[in-house]
Amino acid sequence: MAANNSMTTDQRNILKFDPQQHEIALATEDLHVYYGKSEAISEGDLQFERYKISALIGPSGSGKSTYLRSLNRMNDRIATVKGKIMYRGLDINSNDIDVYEMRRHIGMVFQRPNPFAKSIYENIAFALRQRGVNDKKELDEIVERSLRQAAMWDQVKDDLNKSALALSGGQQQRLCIARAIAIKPDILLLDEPASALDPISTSQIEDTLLELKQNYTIIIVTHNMQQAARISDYTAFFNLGKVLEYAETGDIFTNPQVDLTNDYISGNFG
Amino acid sequence: MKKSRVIQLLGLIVIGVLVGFGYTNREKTNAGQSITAVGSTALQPLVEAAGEQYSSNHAGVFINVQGGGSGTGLSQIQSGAVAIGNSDIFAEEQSGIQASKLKDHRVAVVGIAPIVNKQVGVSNLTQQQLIDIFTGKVKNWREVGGNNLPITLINRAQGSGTRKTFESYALKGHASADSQEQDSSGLARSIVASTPGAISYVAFSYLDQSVQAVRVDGVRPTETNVRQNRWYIWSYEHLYTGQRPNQLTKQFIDYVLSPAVQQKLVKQLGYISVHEMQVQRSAAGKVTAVK
Amino acid sequence: MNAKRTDKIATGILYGVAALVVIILLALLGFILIEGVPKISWHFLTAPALAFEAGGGIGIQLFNSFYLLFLALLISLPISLGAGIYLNEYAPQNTVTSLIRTTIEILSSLPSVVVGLFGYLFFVVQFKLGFSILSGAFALTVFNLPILTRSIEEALANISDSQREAGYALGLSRWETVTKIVVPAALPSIITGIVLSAGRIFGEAAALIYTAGQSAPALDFSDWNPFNISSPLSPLRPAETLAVHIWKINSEGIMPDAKAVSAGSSAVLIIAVLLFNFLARWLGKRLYKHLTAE
Amino acid sequence: MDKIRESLLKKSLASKIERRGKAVSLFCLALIVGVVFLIFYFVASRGLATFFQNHINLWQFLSGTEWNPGTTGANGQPDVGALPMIVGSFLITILSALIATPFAIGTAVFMTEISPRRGAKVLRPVTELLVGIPSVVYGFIGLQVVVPFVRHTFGGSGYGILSGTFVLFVMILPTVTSMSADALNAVPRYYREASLALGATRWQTIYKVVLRAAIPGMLTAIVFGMARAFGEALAVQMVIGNATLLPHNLVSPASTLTSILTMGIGNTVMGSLQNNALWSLAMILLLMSLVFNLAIRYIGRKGKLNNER
Repeated sequence: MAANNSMTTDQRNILKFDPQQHEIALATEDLHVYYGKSEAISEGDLQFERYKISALIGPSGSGKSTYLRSLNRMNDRIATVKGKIMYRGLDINSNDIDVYEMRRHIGMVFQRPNPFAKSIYENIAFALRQRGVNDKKELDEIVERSLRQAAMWDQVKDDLNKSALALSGGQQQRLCIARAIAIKPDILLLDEPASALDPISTSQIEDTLLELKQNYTIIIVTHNMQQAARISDYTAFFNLGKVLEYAETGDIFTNPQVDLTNDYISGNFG
Repeated sequence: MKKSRVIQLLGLIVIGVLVGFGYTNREKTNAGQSITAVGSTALQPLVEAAGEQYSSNHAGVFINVQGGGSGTGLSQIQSGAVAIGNSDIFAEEQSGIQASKLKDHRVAVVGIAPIVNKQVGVSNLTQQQLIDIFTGKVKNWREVGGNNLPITLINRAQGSGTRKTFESYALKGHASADSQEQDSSGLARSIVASTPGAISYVAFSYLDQSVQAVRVDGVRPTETNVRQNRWYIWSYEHLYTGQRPNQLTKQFIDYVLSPAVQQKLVKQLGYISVHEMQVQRSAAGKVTAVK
Repeated sequence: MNAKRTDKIATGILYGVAALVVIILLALLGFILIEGVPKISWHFLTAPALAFEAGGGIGIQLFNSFYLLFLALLISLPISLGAGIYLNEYAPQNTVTSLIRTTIEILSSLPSVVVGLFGYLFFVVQFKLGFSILSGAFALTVFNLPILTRSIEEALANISDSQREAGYALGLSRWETVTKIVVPAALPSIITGIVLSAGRIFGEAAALIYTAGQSAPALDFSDWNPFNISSPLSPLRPAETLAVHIWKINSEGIMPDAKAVSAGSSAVLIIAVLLFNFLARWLGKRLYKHLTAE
Repeated sequence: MDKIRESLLKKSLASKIERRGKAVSLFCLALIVGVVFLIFYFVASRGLATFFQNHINLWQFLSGTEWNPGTTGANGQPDVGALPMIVGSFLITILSALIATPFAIGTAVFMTEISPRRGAKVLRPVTELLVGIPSVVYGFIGLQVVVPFVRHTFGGSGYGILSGTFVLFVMILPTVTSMSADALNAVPRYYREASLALGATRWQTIYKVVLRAAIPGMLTAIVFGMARAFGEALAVQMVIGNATLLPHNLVSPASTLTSILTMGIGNTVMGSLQNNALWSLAMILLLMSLVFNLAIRYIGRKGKLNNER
């Protein structure tokens, strides 16, 4: 199906939730992101349902990562973000919001595993301690629980004092997830968390995410369409800084409404 | 966080207590009992040694001696920042100093002798020859009866006491020609020792086997000759104070002038005791007999 | 053919030049050590200097050098750490920042005599601290600040941004992220920088002649109360350091063994600087290992 | 639920820490900048007094050859001609840089291009060690070795520009070498590979490609070495002879700004003309280090532009 540009750019199909039936955890309204003068996100309004996994897919450079990083304002220093990001009835993209507090509720895991150059235990306990959790027992408990949730407790329980940098890539990434959930965020943003990992580690991470979904709202950027199909409930397709389609994952992969989405998931471009 | 806070706090308290303990237990006796002497590096060893002896005799008194040069000593005493200003020269000779506001205590005499490299082959010069050499009129040792060697002048730094004395008394006030300068006796001596044809001048205490001391008009540079002013290239070492020095300062200067220092330390350091001088000399260079 | 021959000749010349430089540098080290090491003894390292007799040591000067180094680092480290953090983490990329950077570079290339004279005018005269350890420590701080700031800034810049992002994503402030994550991760190179700058401070003389003074009064090593002026810890006593001592005995020394003392002191100074260098390497490697793997 | 909402609208602990931390670090930076300005202010206030209080003509100061601030010269003004020192300082700096440059670059090329392994194992550590050797020690060696050597080989007293040059040459050699090596290492590997692949010999690659690309970095290294040489005081003072004469040959005693400065400052009285004149010398030193700095910046910027093009 030859893409007709003037046609396809007008084609959009964005899912809107009925607030009565779906609890919305996070939503963006009229969001625009600029790097200097060039606009990186021009149309990117999505709603994310609570306790679901939403996947953002699209070709590289489509703006999906930029979008994700804007959600907890990680882009503040390098980009200008305009528009509203609604969380619990508040626009968290406003100056009244305490960014640091906000990020404790909207956590993030990055593409490359980035454990601190500290012990495994400290990687998790550190941020808690900064916020006044000092009780050794409580810390032990949280560390164990987080590592269990990230499905790595059994592998590392005897090595908690070893440097995190000695772990394998997959383990490091799961440690980063454990670290992110240790502070009990509401929402977890993941930026291609498995792209640097081997298939086995990838599937372990996917299992972990499916577990976590019971307690967390998860938004994940992935370039791996099979991954999106396997784990997500909703999928958004980004292209050239715009969301073209947002729907239930099953619908998008079986019956895309927008031609470009179809092209992309059938591997015709991207 | 909390635990480390507690440890930090404890550490601070311990340090605080230690400092407080130290402060209350400091030797109170010497709290107001220290004097500072600043200035001439040539005089520094003498005052330092005297100060140490004085402190060991008078428990709780501390004499703080610092170098910096005669100019520093005089300007510091003039501004009242210190108790004693050590100087190699008369305050009157130093520009920028109002000598009338200071009180002079001459504590020692230092003789200065011309020295030449051993290959020069000269051990006696007339004063006129000396002046000719230093003003650059004579350029080869042959002209004053030595070997055929070009003359290399090694002067002391401008403003240094030794140079002022030498120019005033050995050169009769003639300024010496521009030449190498060294700001220290040790360097001047070692340069003369190692440079064929070199001539310089140092205090008697620096005379040794490595260089040839020169007689002037047949007079030997000896302490006896200085005492009688037959050797006239000498100067006083001064401790300057304000017009009204405090009690401790006065006592210390008295101590420096006492036989305990004059007979021993002054000699050990190669100075000549002021008490043994048979003449005295004013800032203007006028010599009168003592007694 | 021609090109090949040129290549051979050039390579030969380069070998020669490199060998010559190595020879010069090793001869330098060798000369100092051969001249000086035989003079070093326990007595020499601990005894006080004697003004006009042979057999003096460098005990007080050595102590002064270390104490001064300690104080100077104590003052300059927090300041340069703060400045390094600001420059690397906060400073926006604009003309003001680049102007500030230039200013710091100017400070780092100031002749140490000028720093010493400034110290004399400002700390000794203006603040009436006299020729004292404190004046010397401040002068050394001025001398050390730019070097240390730059090495800390570089160390911080070498830490990947992903570490910072990890901190931000946990809701930590930038300051917390920098001080608790980035600085510890950069610690190996920061320590290396500190120890190397310590070596430079240790050997500095020109900045100290008119600040810490040229005299080393006898110290009472049984009295560790910093408020007593004869105590080794007293910050207000004049303190000639080892480097100043070498300069002074070469110029003023009337002790008969001045040459020997000077050679011995030079050797001690070189050995200390060498030790600092090895320490820096060793500590840096050690810490790095400790951080990356147990 | 509401708790989270509220906490989002309040200033969190992290924000407070952040604000405090930022202020503290900014203060540290301001302190350093403040020190620089203070130094400039103090040195300038003393150094300019020579011209404004003592009414010395600036041109006379820069071009006069008689330095004797205590006495009055033929023109009725004190003799404060700084030319001999200025010439001495420049001569010694340029000469030592001239000698050091080929050695430093040769060694750096050897270290990075010819024998990187030996370079990393032996040369690098040795040069870096030598960067840390205190300047008094260089002075001491100069006195013991260089001065007698110069005297025996070139005649004269041994004290003079030549001895100073040798001492400074050895002193700045490690600095210039290790900075040049850094510059060479920064040349991308594919430059060399491309050149070698085109059939160039190693020397042609080094000479035509690597050295060309590294020129700005190496110039920076040389200027940096010159700045060090220009400001060096004690080592030079010990070997140059300290005569305030225009040097008429390389083995006659001469003086530099720094040597006259360190020698004289203790012998003069604060506020007097003699003292002010010395501060004027310090001011020249300060201005020169400014010039060297600007030169380094300029070279650096130009190098960047060239590489980008």
